[in-house]
Amino acid sequence: MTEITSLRPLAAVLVSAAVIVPILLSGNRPNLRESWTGLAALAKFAVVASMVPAVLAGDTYVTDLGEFLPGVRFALEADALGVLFGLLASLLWIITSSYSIGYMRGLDEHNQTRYFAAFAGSLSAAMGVAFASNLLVLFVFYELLTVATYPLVAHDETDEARAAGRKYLAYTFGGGVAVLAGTALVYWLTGTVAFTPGGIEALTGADPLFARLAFALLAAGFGVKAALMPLHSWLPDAMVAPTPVSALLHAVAVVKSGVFGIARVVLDVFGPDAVADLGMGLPLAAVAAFTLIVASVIALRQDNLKRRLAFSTVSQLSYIVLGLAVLAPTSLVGGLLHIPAHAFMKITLFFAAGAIHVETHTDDISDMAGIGRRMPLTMTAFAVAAAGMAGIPLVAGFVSKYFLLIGSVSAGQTLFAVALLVSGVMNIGYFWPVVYTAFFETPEDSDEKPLIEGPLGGRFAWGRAAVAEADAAGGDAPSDAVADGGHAADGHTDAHGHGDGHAGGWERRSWTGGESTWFMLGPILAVALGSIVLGIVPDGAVFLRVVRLVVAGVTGVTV
Amino acid sequence: MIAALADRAYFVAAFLLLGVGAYMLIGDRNLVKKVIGMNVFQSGIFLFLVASAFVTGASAPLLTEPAPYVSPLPHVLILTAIVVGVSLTAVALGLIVRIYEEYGTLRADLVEEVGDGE
Amino acid sequence: MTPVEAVLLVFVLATAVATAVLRDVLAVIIAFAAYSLGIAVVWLLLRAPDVGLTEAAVGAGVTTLLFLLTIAKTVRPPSDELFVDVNLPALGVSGLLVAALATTLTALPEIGSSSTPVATSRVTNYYLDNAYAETGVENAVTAVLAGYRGFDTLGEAVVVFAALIGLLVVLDREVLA
Amino acid sequence: MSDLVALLVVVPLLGSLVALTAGIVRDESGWAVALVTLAVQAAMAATVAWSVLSGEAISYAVGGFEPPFGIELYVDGLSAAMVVLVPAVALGVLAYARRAGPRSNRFYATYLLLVTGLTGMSVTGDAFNLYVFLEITGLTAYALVASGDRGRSAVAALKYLLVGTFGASLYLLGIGYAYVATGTLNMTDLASELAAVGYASPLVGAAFAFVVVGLFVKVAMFPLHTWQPGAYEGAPDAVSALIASLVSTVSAYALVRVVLTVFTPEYLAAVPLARTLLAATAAVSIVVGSLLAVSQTDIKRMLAYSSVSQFGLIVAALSVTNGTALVGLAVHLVGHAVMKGGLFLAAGLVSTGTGARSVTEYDGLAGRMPVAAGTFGVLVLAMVGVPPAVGFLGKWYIVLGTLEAGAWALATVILLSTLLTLAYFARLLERMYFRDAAEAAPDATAVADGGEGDADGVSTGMYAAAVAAALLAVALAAAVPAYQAALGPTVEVLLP
Repeated sequence: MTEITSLRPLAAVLVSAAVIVPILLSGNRPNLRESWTGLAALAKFAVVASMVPAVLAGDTYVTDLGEFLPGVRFALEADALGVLFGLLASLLWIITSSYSIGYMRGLDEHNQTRYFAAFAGSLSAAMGVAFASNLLVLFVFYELLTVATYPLVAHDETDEARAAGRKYLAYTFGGGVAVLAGTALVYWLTGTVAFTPGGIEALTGADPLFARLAFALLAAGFGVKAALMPLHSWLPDAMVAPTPVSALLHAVAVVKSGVFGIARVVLDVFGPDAVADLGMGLPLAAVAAFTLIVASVIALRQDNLKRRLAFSTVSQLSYIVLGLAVLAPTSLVGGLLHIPAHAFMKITLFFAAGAIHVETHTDDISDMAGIGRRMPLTMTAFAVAAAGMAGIPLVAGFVSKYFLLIGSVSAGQTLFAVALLVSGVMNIGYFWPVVYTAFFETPEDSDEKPLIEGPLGGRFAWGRAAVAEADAAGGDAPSDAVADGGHAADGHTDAHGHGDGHAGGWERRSWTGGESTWFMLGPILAVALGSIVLGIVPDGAVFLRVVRLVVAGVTGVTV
Repeated sequence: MIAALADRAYFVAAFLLLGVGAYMLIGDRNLVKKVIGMNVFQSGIFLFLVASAFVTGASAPLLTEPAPYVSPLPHVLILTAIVVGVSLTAVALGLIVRIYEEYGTLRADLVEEVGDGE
Repeated sequence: MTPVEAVLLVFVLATAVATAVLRDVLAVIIAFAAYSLGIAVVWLLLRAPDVGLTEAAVGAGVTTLLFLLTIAKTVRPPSDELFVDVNLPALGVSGLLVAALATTLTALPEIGSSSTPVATSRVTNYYLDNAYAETGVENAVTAVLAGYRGFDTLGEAVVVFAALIGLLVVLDREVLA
Repeated sequence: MSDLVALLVVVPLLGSLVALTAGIVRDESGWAVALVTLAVQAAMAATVAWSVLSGEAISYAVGGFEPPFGIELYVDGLSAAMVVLVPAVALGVLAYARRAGPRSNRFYATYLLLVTGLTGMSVTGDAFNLYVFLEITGLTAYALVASGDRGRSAVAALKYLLVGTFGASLYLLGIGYAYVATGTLNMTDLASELAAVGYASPLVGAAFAFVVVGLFVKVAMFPLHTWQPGAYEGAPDAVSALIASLVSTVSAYALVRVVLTVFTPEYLAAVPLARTLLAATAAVSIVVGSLLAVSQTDIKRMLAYSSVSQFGLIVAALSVTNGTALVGLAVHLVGHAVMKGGLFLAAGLVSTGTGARSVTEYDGLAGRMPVAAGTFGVLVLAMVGVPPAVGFLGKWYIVLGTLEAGAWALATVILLSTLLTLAYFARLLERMYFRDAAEAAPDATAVADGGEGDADGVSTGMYAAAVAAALLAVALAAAVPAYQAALGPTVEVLLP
């Protein structure tokens, strides 16, 4: 294992920060502005991907920017764990960028410039979290991530959004304070905060009381963003954000930065052995198990689709934390692998929910009867991802949960294995009704429901796109698409007849609508496909190899 | 105890002056009297310091007089402090004149009320 | 403690209390002028002639004049009552201050003792021994003022200067231009 | 070389005289005089600071009279920061004041005298000399507050004068006690003499109490802060920025200097009550200052209470007396000066550009004045302690210092102060960016920057000063490691 001095980790962080200014300056020219986003996304992914081969070979890339504090370098380091997160976030950003464009234009959202700028900033911060070489640098980017995502949460500028923004800031900065306190304790105990695979040695000799306190503070602080109960309540509220934000940030970048922080703490600050010695693994696992069960129960009761997905996120994140907290090598693999697995699946679900919102302005599950006929591809993708969430084989979720289960059982933590299984059942419990409502309820029931009165141009546009997509997929969609196209044509006049608020939206989208929907449907299918690839050939995708490398590096055990 | 008081009568007087000055500074509603209180307070400190320099039977620190002398340093400090005090008083009174021009009163409580209501 | 000193201190304290309790501002200013004169005499008794002269000129003279000018420019609130109402919170605060000060009383050296730290300090003795030799000024106070602590005196001049232009700023006047 | 130290004080004094007399020849010539004077002073300050930070502390006997008989000027790593900070901030505010005013020559003469006083406080090594400069600073600050043309400026100034003089007088009384106990006034001489007298002596205790409480008034610690909100609110914007940035800062420096150099850490170790006085006041100020800030509707008053809270952090760092906390103290002292000064400048920009002075009037500011709102936003986040801004680093060292000292309660309060700060600043962010102004167009896609000249009376210089403060608030963080290293010898002297 060698350290390669390189500017690549820095470039990965800065590339999206660098486009913020061009984005702000080209606010009046949307196409140019979105090109910047796309360019940055591709460049970022390219940079991260370029580091993968060497990282898989056991090397790390390091950018050292000089001394930050005595004994603490301000350095970025792309090691295996960092690349896992970085690769995931940058890959999904490309897809989300495309989706964002469709979504934001589809809804004719206000202040899109700020949105794209903040989005780019968030990605920079997330990449910084991934490549931070020590706790303090991690903290820096962790806080910047909070700042960068706040405008996205409060984007709507409604009372609800502002309240959610306030809550978001209060929770995450509160978590930041705990992280800072924990970091300060670690620094005070050991004189260093650098990540060391297997843990900082000096911590094992430190006063166990303070070491426990430091661990608790760090776990709680990162636990806020990881939405561990009872620190989770910002997450469902944050769902007022535009859907791409919910999808990438509140299913991937932000919440996973919390999980990632916990992973760093467990693996590279304390080390699994020290965590076990301090007796901190069990309480953390217990919190995670509690969260994953209770969040599942709450999810069952949510009618708003995005809120249901949010509680699902709360629950699924705890799978990862549980995997980390059980400390057995297999469970570590399961937990870490669940980071990309959950990301792909949950982003699919959110994309689908967002597409429904844009197309039909429908947010509640009870209003979605028969929506599968209107949006078959979207809802098929949704069903696939939902199945994966529940741990059904051939989708990504199965593999990670398999490792988690094996790990829990082999570590003798049968109770946690049971919790995992129960939660898996409940996953089916809260996703199946959505799928059922979408596909198996008759559309006649919902004739009077808002989705019929919704903006119709979107459906028209969807029809066109669906044909294109369906051709590629070779499925049985064409007949549906044609039928929908017909409806759309009828609805067109209808909308004009009503002359309500949606009519304006229709007019505007009639000429960008096709593009808009293509921008959304493509990403949905891509991420759904990703979920399946991860489920069928986990070894083929790079993530499992990276995860194995991480765990082998930390524990010395090859899983 | 009485002897201790008598031996330190100047200090006792200084403390009482500080008390009187502080009372006026804090408690009086008339702005001019507050400034007078400030002066009394400061002269209490002056008394404290000059008294500390005093030596029974000693001469003023004019080196033409016979030794011993009282310590010259506190006198120097007080000379400076007196001038500082007068300067502060002058500025304070200037402010008071302006406040009167604006508000037509010298009552601290009324001025504050008007000030907040603006 | 001579009877003269005792009477003088009582006079000073009485005039100070008078400034505090009298309601009529002009009466207060007169009481304050009397107070300043009393203090000036105290300085003389304490062998501080320079301070006494300054006090008489500045305290009793300039300051009183400033106060009189102020009430001439503003108002002398008419009043039927002789005394002000007692402000209990302020009385409490100043009472606490005096009480706190009183706790240090016995630790303070006796007045007039020749063995106090002030009298015996090397700084004091250095001035008394070397001031004339080093500065050629016979008044040790002047020597220290202008020589050893000349920087303070510079500061003092700055304070006066600051007060003058401060007054210009405060009263929004241009005197020089 | 060392004559430069005395010149640091003399140059702005001469500049002040020139500014006043230049007024006879030509109106409104004071600004140029102040610019030249401060530029010269800043250059000299940089030279002095460089020599101190790269070498050793400078001790200078004024007039050749050796301390403790004469007055000593003393510049170590801590005062070096103040020496540079004072002219630097004064220059920045000057850029702002050119358009914003006041413009009279007497104003700039007073301005330079304030700089004289602050510089004097920063370099003096004599306890009574500190009093003299404290009063120069105070007197000029009172006058500057009153230079606002509103009636309440005069009221605020008089209140400031009365309370400020009370504080300075208490300081003098404390020094009087110390003098009565020891017979000397030089700071380092006092330290050894006080130790010889014995820390248990009531005289030493009284000296400590009065000196510290007197300076608490000047620093504006709760509950002695009462002069501050009115003074900051009543003063013209440029003056608020200057005073908020420098006066409390240099007073806090004086407090640190007196506590560490005159009384020494041994005194705090020997008299736990003294340490408790510092720590308790700090904790109360942090919490209550924040709570009062939350309840304010006027921006400048809110910023004033924020200062009460932030200086609580400084005093908290002082109370634990270790090297780490001292570094944090110095960093936060400078960082806070830059951030708070910048915030007042930004608030001034906003009130000049839109007339908004209250929290609710900041609604939708991002659309109306994007650059001002952005500046304000960056400074607010820096103040909250978002890394890597300098506000974070100060807090980090202070927290670490309190941990080293085992002051758990204090560490907790300091950490939570982040959230308290957030409590009053987050609502501003929200109002600026996520609410529409009552009268402004709702779809303000004016994020494309059009800052300059989008409001009458807002000059480029005003923008430049505020933006520079915001940039500095972030960039200063990079200088912290070097400053920390350079502070090493100073820490060794102060905390043996």
